[in-house]
Amino acid sequence: MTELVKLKSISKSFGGIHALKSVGFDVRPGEVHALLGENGAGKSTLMRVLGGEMVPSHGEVVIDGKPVVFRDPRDARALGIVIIHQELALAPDLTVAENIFLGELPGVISHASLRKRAKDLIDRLGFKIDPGRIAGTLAVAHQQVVEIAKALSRDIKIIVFDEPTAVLAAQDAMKLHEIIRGLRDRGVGIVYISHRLEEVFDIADRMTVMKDGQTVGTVATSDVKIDDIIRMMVGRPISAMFPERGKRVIGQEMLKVEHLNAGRMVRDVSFSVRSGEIVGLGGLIGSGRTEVARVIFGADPLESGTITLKGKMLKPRSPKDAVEAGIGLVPEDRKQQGVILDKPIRVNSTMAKMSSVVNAFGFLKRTQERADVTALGKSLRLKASSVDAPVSSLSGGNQQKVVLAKWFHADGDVIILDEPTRGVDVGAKSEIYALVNKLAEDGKAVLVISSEHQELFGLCDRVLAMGRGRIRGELTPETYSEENLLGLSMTGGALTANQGGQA
Amino acid sequence: ADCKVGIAMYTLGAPYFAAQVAAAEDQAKKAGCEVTSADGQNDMAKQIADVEDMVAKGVNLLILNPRDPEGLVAAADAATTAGVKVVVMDSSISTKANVITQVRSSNDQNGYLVGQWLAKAMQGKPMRIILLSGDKGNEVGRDRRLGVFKGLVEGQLVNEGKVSFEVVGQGWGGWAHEGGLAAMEDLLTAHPDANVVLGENDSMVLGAMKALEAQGKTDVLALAAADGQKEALALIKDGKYGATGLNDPDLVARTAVDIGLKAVKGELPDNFPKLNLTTPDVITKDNVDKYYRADAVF
Amino acid sequence: MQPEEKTKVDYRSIIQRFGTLAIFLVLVVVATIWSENFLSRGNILNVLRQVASSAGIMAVGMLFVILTRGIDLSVGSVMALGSVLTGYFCAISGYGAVTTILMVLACGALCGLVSGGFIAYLRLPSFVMSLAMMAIARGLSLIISEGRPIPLDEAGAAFSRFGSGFLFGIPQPVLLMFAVFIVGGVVLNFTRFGRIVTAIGSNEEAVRLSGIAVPRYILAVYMISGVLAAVAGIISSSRTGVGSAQVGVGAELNVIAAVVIGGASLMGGKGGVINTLLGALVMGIIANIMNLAGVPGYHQQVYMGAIIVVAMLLQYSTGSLKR
Amino acid sequence: MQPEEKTKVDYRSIIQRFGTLAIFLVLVVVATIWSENFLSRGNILNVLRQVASSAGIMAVGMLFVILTRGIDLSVGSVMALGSVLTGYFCAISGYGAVTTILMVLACGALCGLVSGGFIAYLRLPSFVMSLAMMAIARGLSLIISEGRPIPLDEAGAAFSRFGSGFLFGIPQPVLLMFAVFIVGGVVLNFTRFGRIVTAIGSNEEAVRLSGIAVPRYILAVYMISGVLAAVAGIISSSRTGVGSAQVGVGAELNVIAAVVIGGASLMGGKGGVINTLLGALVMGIIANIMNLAGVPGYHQQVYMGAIIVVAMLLQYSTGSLKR
Ligand SMILES: Nc1ncnc2c1ncn2[C@@H]1O[C@H](COP(=O)(O)OP(=O)(O)OP(=O)(O)O)[C@@H](O)[C@H]1O
Ligand SMILES: Nc1ncnc2c1ncn2[C@@H]1O[C@H](COP(=O)(O)OP(=O)(O)OP(=O)(O)O)[C@@H](O)[C@H]1O
Ligand SMILES: [Mg+2]
Ligand SMILES: [Mg+2]
Repeated sequence: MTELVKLKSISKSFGGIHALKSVGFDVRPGEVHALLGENGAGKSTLMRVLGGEMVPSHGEVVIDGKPVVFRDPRDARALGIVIIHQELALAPDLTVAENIFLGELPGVISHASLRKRAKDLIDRLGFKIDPGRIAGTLAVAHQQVVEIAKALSRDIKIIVFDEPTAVLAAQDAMKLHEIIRGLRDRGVGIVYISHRLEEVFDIADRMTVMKDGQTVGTVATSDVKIDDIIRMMVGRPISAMFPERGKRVIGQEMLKVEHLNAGRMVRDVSFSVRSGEIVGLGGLIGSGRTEVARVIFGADPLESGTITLKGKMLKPRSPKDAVEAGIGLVPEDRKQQGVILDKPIRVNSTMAKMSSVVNAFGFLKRTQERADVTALGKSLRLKASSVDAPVSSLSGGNQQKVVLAKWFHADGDVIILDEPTRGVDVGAKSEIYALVNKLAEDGKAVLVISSEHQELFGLCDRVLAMGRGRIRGELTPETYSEENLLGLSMTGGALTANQGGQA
Repeated sequence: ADCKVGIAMYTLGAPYFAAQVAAAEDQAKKAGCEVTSADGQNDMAKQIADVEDMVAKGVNLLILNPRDPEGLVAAADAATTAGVKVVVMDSSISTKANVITQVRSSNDQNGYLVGQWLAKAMQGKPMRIILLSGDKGNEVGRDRRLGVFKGLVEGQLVNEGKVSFEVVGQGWGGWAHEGGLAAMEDLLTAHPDANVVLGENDSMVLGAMKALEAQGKTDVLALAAADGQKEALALIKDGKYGATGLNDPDLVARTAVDIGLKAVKGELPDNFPKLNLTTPDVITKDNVDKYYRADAVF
Repeated sequence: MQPEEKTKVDYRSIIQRFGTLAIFLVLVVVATIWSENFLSRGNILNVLRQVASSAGIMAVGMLFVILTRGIDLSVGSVMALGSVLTGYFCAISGYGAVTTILMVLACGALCGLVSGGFIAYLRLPSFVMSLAMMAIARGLSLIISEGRPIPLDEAGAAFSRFGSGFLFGIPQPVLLMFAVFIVGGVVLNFTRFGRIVTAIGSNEEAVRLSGIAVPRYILAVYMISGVLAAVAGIISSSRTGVGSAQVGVGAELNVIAAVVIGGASLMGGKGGVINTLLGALVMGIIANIMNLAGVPGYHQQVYMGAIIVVAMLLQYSTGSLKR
Repeated sequence: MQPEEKTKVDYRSIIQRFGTLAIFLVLVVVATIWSENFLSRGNILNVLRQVASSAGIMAVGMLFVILTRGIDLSVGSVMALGSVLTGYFCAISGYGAVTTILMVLACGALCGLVSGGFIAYLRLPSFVMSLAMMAIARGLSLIISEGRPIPLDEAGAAFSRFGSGFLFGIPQPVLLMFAVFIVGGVVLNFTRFGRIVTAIGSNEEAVRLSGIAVPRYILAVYMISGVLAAVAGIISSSRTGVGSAQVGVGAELNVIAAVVIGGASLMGGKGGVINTLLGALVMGIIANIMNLAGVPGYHQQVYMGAIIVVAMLLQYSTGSLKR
């Protein structure tokens, strides 16, 4: 069988870093080839080479048996190679339709026909998104759908999905997989990158595992199990994905919110979190979970309702008030809201509590800061060259750990984590779970928002189901299941039935 | 008030113009008129707009100090067509413009007198002149410096029978102290042997004198082609400043307003001259007392 | 769900449009109350002509540049160069009106080509590059004109008619300005070029990854800005009858202010033609009403600054503005 | 592990520093060849003094503003206001030198408070807000001075000594400039304030979500810029012996150019004090060498523009510049 693409001993270095070391990779027509590996293993970089976005230092790209040299993305595109990027690459000020057809806009545009074509395309994908809407106002998940539609708008021979499901909820991911299977059946070569190993096993025909810029091996899906793959990725088996729940002591009520209202997405929300407890907030995308977190944190204005922190009323007008009262928020959008990419780890880690690293005159105590952050980094098992390295030089999982480090350093009583493992590799994931658990063990109240329901079930003492801005029910470990959670969040009515059934 | 006077200055960015507009306003108010003034901010388009706005406002008399002799012709003509009496003061306008008259001191003739004075003052000495110009492409500045050089050439020919001077460098001071100072510092470094600093107005020379003071130079003759600013006159009195041309903004402004108001009332004779020059003079230590007023605004 | 979302989007964009419009309307009302002459036909044409021959036409070019996240500080100087060259080609070289216009436009495009080339291909920051072009173009216009205005005289009769002539009772420069705005609006909203320009300011990397040659578009917007600055120069010389190196001093700030008052973001990707026109008119009205109301010269700038602040607050309060 | 990465980071930042330094050194060499007077002690002090009393000191304030992703166009006007008020308070109101200085600085801070307040709390775009402040401050200085320079006379003897006086053989304004740069550098690199200011320009939202009251810091940088502009005004009036509303016209563009030539990014978060000083010196040397070499007036601007382009290319070619 002839390969559609053959990448031969590709090497790529950035300054001193060798991101790719003589990597070989191939894709056949009509197959889904998964590319796996820890954060920073070089997956995206390899695909950038394939897409003509980067020129490799060494190596050869062979398409249909012919060696090619790409000078820019256009050359790759001309050969039918399309990449859906991990980082969303939309123009936020343009409409959905314009974004989808950006690379092939006609000289003179008829918006009506453009929108119609876009609508057809999106409909075919099974989503409902107004093609005239400004892309920047869409929820991330829908932006991802637009990216996919954009890729599918062209003739494709090879398509790369770089972590397409990181921001999608379970059903949307299923829809995407249907689309991928359709493409595969048409003979398209597909590269699929994901950190969600279950779904990879579901869809991939072959898998290639990368580590530290090299390939560890390529295997057929039928020949391996998840544990084998994890071992190939991490270099050691992971004993348990989730920490034991038992060691935590649940204490008094730390955070209590009653009848919160804010905008359309927070309607009459009440719940509480106790010391040592991990509470999950689940539901469909767009159900308003992020908004609840932001209101409690003072990032968005509160319309009505009360927030009580350790028995004291809190009316946060800005995140400053919340942080001073002892609340921390790990936001869902790491790059835009969580880290300052071009600043060192050290600076990012102490941002939320600078008082501990400055003297009475506002001068920084750098030596102490460096020591503190280095120690903190060690305890979080942060993989970084030094605490002075900019966050941008870290892998996704380690960037997330920097955000966690910030709130560990701030040492508040209540920590809210919004999608804490988005785009994080399995190894780092289990480490982050352990860290979240450690927070609770230290007596903090933890609220976790996640679209990965297994994560909520594995981590939380109880899970609140949200739908359309309301809390629609609560699950306990005995009632944990995908169906129960979805049922609750879509129709609050399912609550009694399910609970009744389980009790 | 039964008369509305508009004063369109091309700039208020120098004390000279501040004094001029103040005098014009004062003169018009004394005559019982309502006065509007506008600052063209050195921008021809802005000044044309100012003129148009004043016509729209319905002024009877427009006192215009034009940014450009040609560029304001259309605007002035349009105003005249709309029934406004237009008097051009201070800066010149093309003779084809349809205006009542132009009132100004003669930059050329003032400069000429200053040049002749300079020829005499430096007689027998080699002259290395640092020239401080206002801003690039300014007609007034050109008239002034060329006037001085004309007078200088003529003076040297009469006194010595030959012409010998050197302009070692030209700096641009933007008509103001600060600019004169910075330009002088650079030029003095390049030409430490310069012995004359000639400015196109007094402010720049006053600034330049700070540079001389700072370097402890006392052997450089400072003089300006025009203005007669109070501070300069005080220095002339003390013998620290050579000479300057008489360009009394007060006199020019009041004359222009008077003529204009007469025109509004229809009292102007038909053959009134199209150009009214105030008498030129060079202000030196000999005659400074005649011009120096401690309470002058300028 | 879709119709619901649809209305939401349109509502936002109406609010956005409303911002600059609100400023504009409030200003018109204030001006009318302040001076009875303001709403006279003559004065309205005055304001329009003033805007057309100062910030108006150049604002369209600046909008394109700002949409790509750039800035063009050279417009005032290129306008002066355009004015001088109009005088030079027609009065000194003796070319006809059409040849002169084409050559001046070409020179404007050339200025844009140079600054745009460095910005697009060598990735120099637009602020400094256009600042350099600002100095160069002003210097060239001074050198060419030898610092003196070049009268168009008879050679330029055709020009003068254009500058101060009327068509359908509207001054010709005003008609030209409207034409430029209409063309600009069509290009921006209904052509590939316009959408890509907006997309570049919004997310340059996304555009590049869509297989589009970004530098060409960046180059093009600076050329457009250069050409429109040259147009402003031609209008200026036809209004005044001289080619002068003194026009357009400080114009860049006014032009940028018009675009920003029109709600465009200096961070790129946001801004529209209609609002830009309104922004330019707002700047024009502010200057006009001060003269009508007889605000004394020195006070005008203070009023002007204060009015700009109030105008921006108005726009801000309608929620349309993002910093 | 640590040392290896350490060198990598430092290497990059050395390259970055090297960009502006390279421009500076090349320019010095060119200037020395072009005019034998350039490297004379007197001329070097000249250049330093000119830089100190024009773009130099203000560039530090502008750097702070630009680090937060803002811009301050009002510096030239606030400088003029500072100059006028120095004359007014000391010559007309008759306050002593110290009182005068304190009051002028307070007025500079007030200007910054107003523009910074609107920018930080009401989120007006800094470009337009500071443009408005530019008009207001210029207007106020014209009104206060009635358009005339206010001579400091005897009242200002203390000032004059400062402006043109020497300490350890170095002009006092130059010493002051160095002091401002040193303090600025310390604040930027070694204090909480400096760190947060830099972080805001990199990612304002992340800083806000770390529980930091961002608007206060934004307000503060405009106040710093206002105070330093007032300092420049005081220096100007002490040098020239008059308080004048004419100083600092167009200074904003030079100041911004100095900061950008110093490698700072108008997109915020990037820039340092030493490079800013070098940037200001580059601008000063360019102006100085033209006068020394006797470049004819009209050609100066063309040369200046060309030199700026070459300088930026130099910086670009060392790879330090990101658009
Ligand atoms: N433009 C760049 N400049 C410098 N280093 C880079 C650049 N792009 C990638 N790298 C580095 O190359 C390595 C591989 O990165 P890459 O993004 O390919 O990893 P990945 O396998 O896609 O990880 P993830 O699962 O987190 O997406 C990392 O160490 C990364 O920091
Ligand atoms: N910038 C925005 N402008 C307009 N609407 C938005 C914006 N961001 C989000 N929304 C809308 O707000 C709603 C809720 O947002 P969001 O998706 O963050 O909720 P969520 O429950 O936290 O879901 P998730 O975190 O899984 O994305 C959605 O309907 C979304 O379309
Ligand atoms: Mg990746
Ligand atoms: Mg969310």
